Amino acid sequence: MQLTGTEFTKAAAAAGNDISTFPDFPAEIRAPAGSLAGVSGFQLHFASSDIYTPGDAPDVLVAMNPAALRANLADLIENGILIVNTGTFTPPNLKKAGYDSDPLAEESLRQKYRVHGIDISKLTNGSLDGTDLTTKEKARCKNFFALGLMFWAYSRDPETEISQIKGKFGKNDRLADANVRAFKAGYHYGETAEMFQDVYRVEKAVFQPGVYRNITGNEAIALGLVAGANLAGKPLFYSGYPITPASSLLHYLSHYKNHGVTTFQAEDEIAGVGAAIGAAYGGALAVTASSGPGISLKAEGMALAVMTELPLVVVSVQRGGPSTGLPTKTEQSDLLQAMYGRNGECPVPIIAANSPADAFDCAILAVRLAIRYCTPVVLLSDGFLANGSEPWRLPDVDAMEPIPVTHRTDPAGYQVYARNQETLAREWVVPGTPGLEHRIGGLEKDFLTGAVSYDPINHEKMVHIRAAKVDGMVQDCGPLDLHGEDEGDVLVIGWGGTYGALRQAVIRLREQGKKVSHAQLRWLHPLHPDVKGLLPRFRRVLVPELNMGQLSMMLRARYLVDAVGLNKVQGQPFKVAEVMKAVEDLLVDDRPTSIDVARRAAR
Amino acid sequence: MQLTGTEFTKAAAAAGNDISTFPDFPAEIRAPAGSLAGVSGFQLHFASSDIYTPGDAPDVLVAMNPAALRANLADLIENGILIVNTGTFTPPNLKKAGYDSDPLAEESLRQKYRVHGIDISKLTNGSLDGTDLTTKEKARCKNFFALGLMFWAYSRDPETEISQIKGKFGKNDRLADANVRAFKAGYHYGETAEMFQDVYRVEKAVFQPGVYRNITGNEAIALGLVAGANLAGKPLFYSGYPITPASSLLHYLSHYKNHGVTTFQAEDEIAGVGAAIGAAYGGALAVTASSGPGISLKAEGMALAVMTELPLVVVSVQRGGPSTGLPTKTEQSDLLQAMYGRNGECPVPIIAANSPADAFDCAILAVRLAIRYCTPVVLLSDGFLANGSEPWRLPDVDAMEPIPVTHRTDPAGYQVYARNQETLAREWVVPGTPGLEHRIGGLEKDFLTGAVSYDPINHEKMVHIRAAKVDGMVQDCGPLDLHGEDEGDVLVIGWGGTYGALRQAVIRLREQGKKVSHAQLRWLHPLHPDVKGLLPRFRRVLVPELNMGQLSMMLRARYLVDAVGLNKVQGQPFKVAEVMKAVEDLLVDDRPTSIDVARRAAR
Amino acid sequence: MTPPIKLSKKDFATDQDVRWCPGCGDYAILAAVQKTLADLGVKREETVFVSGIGCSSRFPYYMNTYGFHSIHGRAPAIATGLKVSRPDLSVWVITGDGDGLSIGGNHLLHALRRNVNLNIILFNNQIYGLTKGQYSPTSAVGTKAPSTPLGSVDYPVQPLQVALGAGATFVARCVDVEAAHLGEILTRAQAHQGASFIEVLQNCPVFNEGVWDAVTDKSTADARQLRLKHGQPLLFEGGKRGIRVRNDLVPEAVEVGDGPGQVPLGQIMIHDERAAPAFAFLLTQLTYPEMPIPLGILRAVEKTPYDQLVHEQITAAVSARGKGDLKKLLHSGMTWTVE
Amino acid sequence: MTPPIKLSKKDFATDQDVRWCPGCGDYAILAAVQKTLADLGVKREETVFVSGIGCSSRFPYYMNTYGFHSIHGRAPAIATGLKVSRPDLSVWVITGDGDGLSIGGNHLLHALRRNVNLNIILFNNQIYGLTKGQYSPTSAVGTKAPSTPLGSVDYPVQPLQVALGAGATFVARCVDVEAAHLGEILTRAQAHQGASFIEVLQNCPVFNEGVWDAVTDKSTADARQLRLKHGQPLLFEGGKRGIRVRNDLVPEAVEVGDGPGQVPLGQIMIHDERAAPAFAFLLTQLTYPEMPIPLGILRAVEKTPYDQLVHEQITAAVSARGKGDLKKLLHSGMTWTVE
Ligand SMILES: Cc1ncc(C[n+]2csc(CCOP(=O)(O)OP(=O)(O)O)c2C)c(N)n1
Ligand SMILES: Cc1ncc(C[n+]2csc(CCOP(=O)(O)OP(=O)(O)O)c2C)c(N)n1
Ligand code: SF4
Ligand code: SF4
Ligand SMILES: [Mg+2]
Ligand SMILES: [Mg+2]
Repeated sequence: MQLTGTEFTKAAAAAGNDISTFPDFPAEIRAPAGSLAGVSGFQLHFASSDIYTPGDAPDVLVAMNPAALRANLADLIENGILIVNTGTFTPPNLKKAGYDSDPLAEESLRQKYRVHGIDISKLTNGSLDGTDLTTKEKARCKNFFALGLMFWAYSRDPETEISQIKGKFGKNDRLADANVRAFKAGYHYGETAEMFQDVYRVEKAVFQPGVYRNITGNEAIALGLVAGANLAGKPLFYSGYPITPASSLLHYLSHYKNHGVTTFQAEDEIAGVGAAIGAAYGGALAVTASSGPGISLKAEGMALAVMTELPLVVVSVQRGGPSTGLPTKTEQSDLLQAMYGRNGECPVPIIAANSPADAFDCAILAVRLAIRYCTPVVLLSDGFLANGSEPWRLPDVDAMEPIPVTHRTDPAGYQVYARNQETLAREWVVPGTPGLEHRIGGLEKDFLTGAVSYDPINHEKMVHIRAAKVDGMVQDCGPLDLHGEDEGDVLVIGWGGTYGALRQAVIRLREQGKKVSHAQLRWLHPLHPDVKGLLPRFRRVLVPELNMGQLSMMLRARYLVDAVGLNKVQGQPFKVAEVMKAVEDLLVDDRPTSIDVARRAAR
Repeated sequence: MQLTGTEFTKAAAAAGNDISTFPDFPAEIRAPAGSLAGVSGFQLHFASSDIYTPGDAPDVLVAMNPAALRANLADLIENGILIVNTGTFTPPNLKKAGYDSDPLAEESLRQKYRVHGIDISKLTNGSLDGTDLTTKEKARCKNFFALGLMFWAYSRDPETEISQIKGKFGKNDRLADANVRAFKAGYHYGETAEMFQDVYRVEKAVFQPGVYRNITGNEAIALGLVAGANLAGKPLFYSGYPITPASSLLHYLSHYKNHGVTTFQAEDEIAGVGAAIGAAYGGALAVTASSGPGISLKAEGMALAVMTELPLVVVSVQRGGPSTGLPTKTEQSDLLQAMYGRNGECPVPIIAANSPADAFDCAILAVRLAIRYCTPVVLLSDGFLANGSEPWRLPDVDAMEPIPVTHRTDPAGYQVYARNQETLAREWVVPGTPGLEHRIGGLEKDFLTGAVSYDPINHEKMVHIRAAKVDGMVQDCGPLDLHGEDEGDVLVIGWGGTYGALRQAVIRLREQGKKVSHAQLRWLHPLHPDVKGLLPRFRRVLVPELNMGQLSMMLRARYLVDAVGLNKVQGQPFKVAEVMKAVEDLLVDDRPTSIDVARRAAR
Repeated sequence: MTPPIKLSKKDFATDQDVRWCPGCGDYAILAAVQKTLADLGVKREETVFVSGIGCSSRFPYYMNTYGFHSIHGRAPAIATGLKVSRPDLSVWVITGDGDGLSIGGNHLLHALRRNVNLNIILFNNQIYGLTKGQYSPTSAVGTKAPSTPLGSVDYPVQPLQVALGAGATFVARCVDVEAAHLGEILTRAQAHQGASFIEVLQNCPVFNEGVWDAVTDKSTADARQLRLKHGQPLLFEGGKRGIRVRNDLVPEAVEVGDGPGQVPLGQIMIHDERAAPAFAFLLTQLTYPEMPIPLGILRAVEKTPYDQLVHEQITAAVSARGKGDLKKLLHSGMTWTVE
Repeated sequence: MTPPIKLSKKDFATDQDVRWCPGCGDYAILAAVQKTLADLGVKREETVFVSGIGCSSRFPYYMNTYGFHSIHGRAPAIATGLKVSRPDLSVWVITGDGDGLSIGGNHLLHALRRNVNLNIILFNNQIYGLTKGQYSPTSAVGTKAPSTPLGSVDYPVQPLQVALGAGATFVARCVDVEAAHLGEILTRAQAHQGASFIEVLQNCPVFNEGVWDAVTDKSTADARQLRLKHGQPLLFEGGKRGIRVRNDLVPEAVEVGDGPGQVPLGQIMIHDERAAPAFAFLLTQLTYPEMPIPLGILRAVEKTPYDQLVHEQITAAVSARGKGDLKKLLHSGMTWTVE
């Protein structure tokens, strides 16, 4: 289904719709087709108004087999359209999906949804009669049949897709031809059978003028890193060890060798951060990335970068935890690991991307901070952003602010840990510079000479300096992303990939006249300086997070604000309705101190 | 000096004094003698009243060379006794210590302290005339000369020490003889020269009746683990990788093989926790320990133990950080690493020992919790406790409460993740049990069967269960260690090795009539349930920590209490006076929200 | 006591759906292991499979024994702790070329050098299967993979050389689909006291289809595989060719016979599992296409396993000092009494 | 341009007090490295020493070059990143038997197999010096140390075997106090393009005094050391004895000569640095007391270093596709315009 979804997304984008996708694929490479574990979903939301999430409950569900039906049916809105590939509803498949009897036979299903049973398998096969395809190859075409069906349903132009398919399969035009046939068959089937009562037509959303492309979070980070390196005039050195959902960063970047990008597939995450530190010491723009347990393994190396004060970008693409957890699911549960997951007082700046396109800007910001403050920086993303996509207005490359880099070359008076007074950054002196030979390492440093020091007062001073350096970055925070008034009944405050759901929920609530505002934090450490003043100006503060309350804890500790968490830990993004409901509860009831999506979902 | 200090400690103990020691040794194995880095100090506090810390500013300082003088002089109380080995105050040594001129020649020194210059080197040498010792061997005896001097000064019985020395050096009676000679020479020198104006005599402190021995924190943990294993009827499997200051746990335990203890020196910390997990799965009482960066490396393994819900004790003996930091110095800066240093929502119970002797009880408690709740448990200690010692009243082994262990053997109805309703522990089924074969791992588990599950609601349920299991341990917390009334002006609340300084400061303040109480938390996660009610009953809450405010953050976040931190990050324990001063400031001034020992110390 | 019921291969299968891709070499290995354990009559409850992370590492879910699907690369460490604390169990480690040689190389090295009594099977498909096909430390130079669109430039390691470098006492190589041969080797590994290391050449039809075909293809196997048999000359192609080692230790593939240009059988190297490790190392140098590749047991020597030594030491300590008494232990050192 | 001033050994020393214990073998190694670099006329600013943690890893503080005293076991990884991003620098790795073979074994393995152009010196004192004397992965069985009061039971690894197992292209062994020989090997290592691995037998007088005496003692060195010289027969004891390799690949120490019971020189194995690795592996099997131990370069073969291949690939990509243009990159894929 991934392919189908991607194709549809492109088509929607081309039609000028605002799009937002959220592929939800299983952990197994190829779980047995038809089993519950093998269900591969692709949720796509498109509309003519600005949209921020891949859509809550879908309006249409295409279930290619019983397992897909079972896994996703609960999400479909009441009275929604349910398209089912009846050709797969065989007794063995039903059993694999855990059905005792055929759910399609149940009256209740038809009462609740507008069910369309279609033997897509057979129809697809039929469409390919006379070709020399094997049975397997034929079977693979059925997703294109489904895609065709949806194209018809949503009044999309089939021709764009047909040329896309041809482009995609390239030289292998046997397959291109087959898929086009299947696609057309699906499209025509919809048309001919007049299956759907309402045919959706999504009007162009209002967009800022410009050139757009569709982009996923990981693509955006990869491009942002290249751009950052470019702005700094530095070669990019990226080292990482494959791990879902961070791997594709390495994949994308490995294609950019002609941009002076070096990618290093390390033997593990420890070597990944180690090699990046070595490259940073050598003067490259060094980046490493991972997810969950991989970030845990980088802790010791990150601490070394803190102590040696070297520029380094660490991208943490969060996934469901703890332990190996749910590798392919999204979660925001590694914020505190980024804050505190190292020994000693070991502060690093932390910023978080809030949408796939925003990830591009955040990557550049991370590069800028790393270089300007000579420090490791954590950039948080998550599985939802990494694989989800949205239209991205291409920035004007020439207008981008350069990232100044200076490498001292003057030996006179050089002190290894002397600092820039504005940023508290030490100087980035690179090997190869005559007369500036020096030694650094992980033992505590003299605040000036950088020599090893066990002096008690010096140690405390250094602990304070390292903290002050991060705290001082508030000067770079820029304006806070606040939607709505700076006072009111409820402030919804979030961070990272929940942006879309939160913003949309607040927009809708405000349309209903509710005094609700929304701030989405890009800066987690240091926290944006405006947050402090903002919090007390609302009667209640709601902190929706895909964790058990991590930002919430930071806000409560720091500002002693009785923030209420809306916490969902299901490996899934928020639905707009969930957020709206929580705000509404808070508007009428002052009591709750934490709201639990699970309780409702489990009802 | 370490040897001298140890011997003196023993003697004080034998004389019935309450003792508390804090060896402060350099990171280098053998830093060049005479250099600042090579200063080896040993601070010893003894008194006839209950004491809790190794003493703030010492009354007497014995400086064996210029570097020792320079490093420690600032600590000596005004008008204190300063004994200096003048034989080492040579120009090269002065230069090594960074002195431009001889400090002993300065009048100011003599005005401030009662200075006793003694050529201990020469005197020691002299005492050994006629022996066949090499010059090096002779030089080594000078510490015993100093010890003899102090024995005289504090009216200690020299005979106990003489027999100790003989016992210590055993067969090598050439050296025993030499050291006894030097010791006696020192003792006699003090006596003959009548050097000291006041001769201290410390009376027996009031102790609970019982048999006592002197114990360091690491010894106590080692013994506590053996006791815990014993109470559980389990073999102890300890695996670790050497690291200061945790290494001696491995050393001690490796001597207890005949107690059924297996020690495994792993290839690194990751293998250390890995092997422990394997042993836990096999049914052993599994323990691993490390410090700072070594604990970072164990994060992924600990998370696996959380997910697989296996009993495991992880001892974190904190040291100065971040990174390699100050390996031989003490700090409390790894609390938040223990809380949050793993990916995902990954809660583990955390307890902290507050004195060397208390570490014994805590080790048993850690074992008890690990087994009762089938969970990894973190036991926090620190360098101060690890190497410091105090008299320990030996517990009555027969009266200790056994730790019940059940391994299910009945296959009927077995569900791998079914839970005990009281503790939420799953059953600890060990390989070798017929009919109960099952598979576990790091992917999210079905809440009942333990099979891999990507189900959203199940995931959230499991996240909640794991949290609830830890929170539920409040039932095991026992009474809170509160000194003073449960309301008043200032509550001093601390955790871990600061216990002595905090308790003594509060005792003294209360003697002055101040309305101050002190609670020392053994339970950090979950927090003791009484804390919630206690906090609002004080006008101010002071949280002294050897970090930048880690418990403080937890208390503020959880209870929205405006707790003030007293933060010292100098690799050194609190001095009683520092704590008293902070409380006094708070009593008169309501404003400060954090107090900084450094600012004062740097004055 | 009722006599133990002889278990069948099926008794070693679990009720879990096997989730590997259709055609994956892992299926054959699973079947061979299940069959061998049944044939050997081992007890399910005394058998534990410990794995890391990877497609191959899903193995324990499909074995109806005790099983631990742990974290990436750490299985040898976990298995060491288990075996040392429970020497009565039969402990197997399942790992991949990524799990065992990339992130987990160090633990593998140490389990082998300590000679812990484990049976370690490394599924070598020269690729990271689970994470969708990146090249691995065993991938050939030039491997085009998602992270190396222009081809990899890292030189690969040979798993068997790593094992020999670590001082492994049992080192073998098999092919996924040769069930009978695999069964033989597994049987020997299970009997071996100490760490047994088996590299299985495994096909990943999805990301590395046919990477071993050149040597595993049945039609050419005869010429490209060297079946190792202890005490027998190194012969292949039905005995027509063999391996001779030159004086400078360079192995040559030669025609065997007494004719012109042929080498008499007497000059063909005799395989010796118990030889010093340089011999086995020399065998690992035989690589396709220049040479037939050796399959079977390269090395098998006796050396008391680590877990046994640990327990002997504990037993000796107990008999020397008596079984530890907690009260005595606490009271040791200098004590004093307060009344 | 002023002609470069020739630096002396002293120019490579820093102003830091050297903090090793009196008598530590590390002093001699430091002196030899300083002298060699001076002799080679390398530039201080183009030289970087990267180390892990341990007594030996303090080394960079005493070298007046660029230096990085990193974290335990990770120096090879850090050095790899540095060298790959800065091939113009001469990068040295200093590690110990604990740092390099215990916690850092995997990174060492991968730096060697990738053949990164680093010079790696492993100080082997068979002990963890810095943490006060625990046994290490190279300690002999039975080592009594703080963590093994009854003696260790772990079998040691041989650093050179690990290196060969990883496919190292330059493998050598020296003794701390033999400055001239050490200098020669360091010079060769510096010239070698690729990863050079040198094990230095180092004495730790505090925790493992005399552990190498049996082979390093000057008075018996002749009989117990085998000096390797490329192209020369493996002779020792002033040429009176030599190493012959039997047909079954077992090396024997024999009397050389034409008399009775003696073996003619022609049968003595000729040392070949460029031989296949099994030859070097065979040399590592020569261990005291049965055999003299080999010192010098066991293996030195040419293989393009990893860092060079990485840059060749980048250069090729640039010439194939043109130097990357950021604007074009951002605009690639399907774009559309909103007016
Ligand atoms: C700490 C950590 N890093 C990375 C990963 C991602 N990961 C899982 S399996 C794997 C590689 C598996 O390769 P291999 O061992 O060869 O197994 P295969 O799938 O080929 O059988 C990687 C990189 C992980 N799960 N955990
Ligand atoms: C992560 C981590 N684990 C453990 C340590 C403690 N440690 C420092 S050096 C060392 C061993 C050093 O041994 P070796 O490499 O042989 O060096 P030597 O001191 O003998 O020269 C250990 C265990 C550490 N610093 N960091
Ligand atoms: S990806 Fe490859 S190794 Fe993994 S299950 Fe599929 S075929 Fe097997
Ligand atoms: S402990 Fe040993 S290795 Fe370390 S400095 Fe001292 S003598 Fe050298
Ligand atoms: Mg693989
Ligand atoms: Mg060592």
